[in-house]
Amino acid sequence: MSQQDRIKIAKRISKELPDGASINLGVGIPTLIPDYLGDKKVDLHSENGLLGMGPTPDEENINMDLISASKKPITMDKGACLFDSADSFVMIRGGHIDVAVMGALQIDQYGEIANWAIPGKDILGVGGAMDLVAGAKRIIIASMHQAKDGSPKFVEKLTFPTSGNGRADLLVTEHAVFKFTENGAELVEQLSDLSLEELKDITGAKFTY
Amino acid sequence: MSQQDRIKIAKRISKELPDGASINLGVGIPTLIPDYLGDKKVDLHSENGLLGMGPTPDEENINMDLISASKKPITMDKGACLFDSADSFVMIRGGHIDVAVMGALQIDQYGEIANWAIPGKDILGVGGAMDLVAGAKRIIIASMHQAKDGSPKFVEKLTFPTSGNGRADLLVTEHAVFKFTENGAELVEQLSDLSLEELKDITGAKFTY
Amino acid sequence: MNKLIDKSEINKYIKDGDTLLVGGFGLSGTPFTLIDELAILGKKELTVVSNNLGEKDKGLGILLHTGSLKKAMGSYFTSNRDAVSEWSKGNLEIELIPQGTLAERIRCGGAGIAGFYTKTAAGTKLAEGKEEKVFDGETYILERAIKGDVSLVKALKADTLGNLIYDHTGRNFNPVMATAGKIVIAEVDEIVEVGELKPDEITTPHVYVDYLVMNEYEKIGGKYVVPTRSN
Amino acid sequence: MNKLIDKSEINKYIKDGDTLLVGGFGLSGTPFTLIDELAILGKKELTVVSNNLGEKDKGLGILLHTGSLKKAMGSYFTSNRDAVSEWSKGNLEIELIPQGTLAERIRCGGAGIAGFYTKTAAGTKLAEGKEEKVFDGETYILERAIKGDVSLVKALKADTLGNLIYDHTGRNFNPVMATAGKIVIAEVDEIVEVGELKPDEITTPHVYVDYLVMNEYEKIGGKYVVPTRSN
Repeated sequence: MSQQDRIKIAKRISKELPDGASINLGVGIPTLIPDYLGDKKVDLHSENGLLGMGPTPDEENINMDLISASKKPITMDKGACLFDSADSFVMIRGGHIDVAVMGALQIDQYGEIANWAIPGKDILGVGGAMDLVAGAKRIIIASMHQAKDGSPKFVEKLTFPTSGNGRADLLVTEHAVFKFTENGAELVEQLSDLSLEELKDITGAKFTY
Repeated sequence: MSQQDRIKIAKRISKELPDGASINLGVGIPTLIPDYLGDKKVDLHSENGLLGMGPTPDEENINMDLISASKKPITMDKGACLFDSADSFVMIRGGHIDVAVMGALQIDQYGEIANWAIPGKDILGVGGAMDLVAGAKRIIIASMHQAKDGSPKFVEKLTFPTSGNGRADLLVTEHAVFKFTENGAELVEQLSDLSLEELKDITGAKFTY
Repeated sequence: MNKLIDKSEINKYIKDGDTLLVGGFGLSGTPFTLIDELAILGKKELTVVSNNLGEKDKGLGILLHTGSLKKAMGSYFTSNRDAVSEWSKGNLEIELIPQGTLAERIRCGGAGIAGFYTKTAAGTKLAEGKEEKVFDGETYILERAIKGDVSLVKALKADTLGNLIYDHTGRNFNPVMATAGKIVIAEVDEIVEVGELKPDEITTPHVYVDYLVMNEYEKIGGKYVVPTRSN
Repeated sequence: MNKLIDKSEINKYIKDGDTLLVGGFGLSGTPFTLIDELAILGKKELTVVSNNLGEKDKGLGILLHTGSLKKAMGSYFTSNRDAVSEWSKGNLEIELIPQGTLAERIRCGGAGIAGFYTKTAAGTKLAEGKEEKVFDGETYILERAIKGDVSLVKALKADTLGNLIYDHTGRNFNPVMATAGKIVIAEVDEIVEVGELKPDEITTPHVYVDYLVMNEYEKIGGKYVVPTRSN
């Protein structure tokens, strides 16, 4: 999982984010996205109670009561607003976040997402993942194409526990972009020099192209 | 229904209100109470989004966006706070208002209240009455002892539509104070020169004494 | 991204038969200019969700004269005798809802919550036909979320992004309504630059607000006064 | 009416076996002084409702070393490996709750609402055993209110009445928890005179707050630093 691949994914997703959109970025690859937005102004939402998250502060301006959902010190953009956790999830669950970008452990060919628990391992953390899956207007999955052991993460049917009934709209890996419709997955764009056959070989899901 | 009787009721109820309590006052007799609190400082709650309602402003300080639930211009006490209607009813329904003082069309001998609708008449207004009946920690009914036609308002069983499953804790009329326990109504104090028999004659409810 | 539109543009966003969530308690926190425009546009068959229908000839009360309303959902209609009279004549459906239940149903509509169990009104005529469930020995009734096609709210100030603050108790139902409409139009007295409203004081975050319309009423002696019509 | 008490007095209000609602997200907005006092008092069999159990040896994390906890209800425990290890050893029950559901369940606890229907977690392992209901073709699950015996919250400032304001995202779960405890104790950095907090900026109205305790941690370089113990 090279940093170059991670950046490729972040850059590609940043093209999907409309100017002025409210965005929730999950941990991992999604956190790289703000560096590639160029002139676009988006409003970053943080589950712990902020819309309008700005960049990391200088050391002397750190306030550990102004942090991101990843518990890192942050700043506020102009026009930012603060609220409590209940109101923060009114925004998420009520469909007021335009795009949620999140990682996944698995995603199936209909866009069903598994991103919180691995079978056989302790299940002790879920955070806001299920709320975002249930509520965000549009869900983009940022993920490496394969797991560390080389097995496909983009599968025909989830074997990991589902994150809910919400479905992803788009999947971006280092090799390709897939979009999800009622009919299943569709290859939108290839992002590496893999042939179509090679791409199919490392993908568990069926997709049209 | 003399003003003197109304004031007598308001005065008697004001003795029931502890210093520092949060109080919601309904329309009618309860609105007279603030004049008889003496040195006591209570926090008056207004359903439309204020805790810490102060007295009526001078003409030049009226703001019709700072009004009571009766839609009259008001002021704010020191320490007052503003909130929206949903949060206002979190406070009411969640049991955070110490005392609600309200009028009643009827009240039965177990403290069940009818204060929003008259049988056979149009039912087009309820306001916050049912929320208060359901949620206030303590409910005091301020009422004339009899209806205008001389019929008892304090009855064995309601004939008017109930305001809910909540029960009054105290009833204060121009003639008497009754408290409600699991066993029914108990005469606590007489406030007029009626004999006990005369009081019973104009009361529909059974009560102990 | 400036959300300011001319009041006449609301014609594009409101259709006959829509459900409108309209802020205000009595006349306080009422979007008068937007309501006037609704009357001018002659929209029909509207369902209006609002605590009350303004007062006689004021605020939402004027829509009773233009035959715009099919149904009203709110907590208190008896303070406008036109509402009572239209209802008696069969011209207006009314759904009476306890005030706290009304506020919470709208909040749920904006919060992705389909329904909730409340003690309020359990055992009363207003609970008839509603599902009951006992929790810890007490009876609760199921109340369902209310959503609107369009919300018309009234704020004191907006910034150009659409963040809103309210004027004292003019806040009332406006913040919850701003979360629960597919389209949200806020009438405001003033629009300030982004950054002038502090992150802590913003009551309605701008994600909820689609359009801003200037209030044309002037506040004199603490009351909004009908503008001299220029059109 | 001054609500200020010495931290040691919380001993009177918290019993073994109590359910405590404790504010904070990560370590932000955490009532450190009250948690330290809980550890000193040696309370047992507590159920703690909090987004997470602090971090290793910090915040609620210290209660894992004092054997104070029977159960934790929250959304994220994996960031404190002591929590994971105590759970593996069977010393700690954990109820995992999606973050938004956690916040809303607590809000309902304070709001007189017994339960609500949410889409979140429907169809997942976390919905097992929960009642389902279909609204408009979508499946929702019934989530029940959470109430506490005692809420321990952290605010930036209080006035002497007990009105509270919070420090940026240190707000998080604190305002809802302040509504949902039978007894509510707020740890604050500063207490100001009544009138210094403006009616519009007060986040938690004083009716929710029973007692105030001074925070003994000093904020240095933006982080709260453990006080040099005088006792």
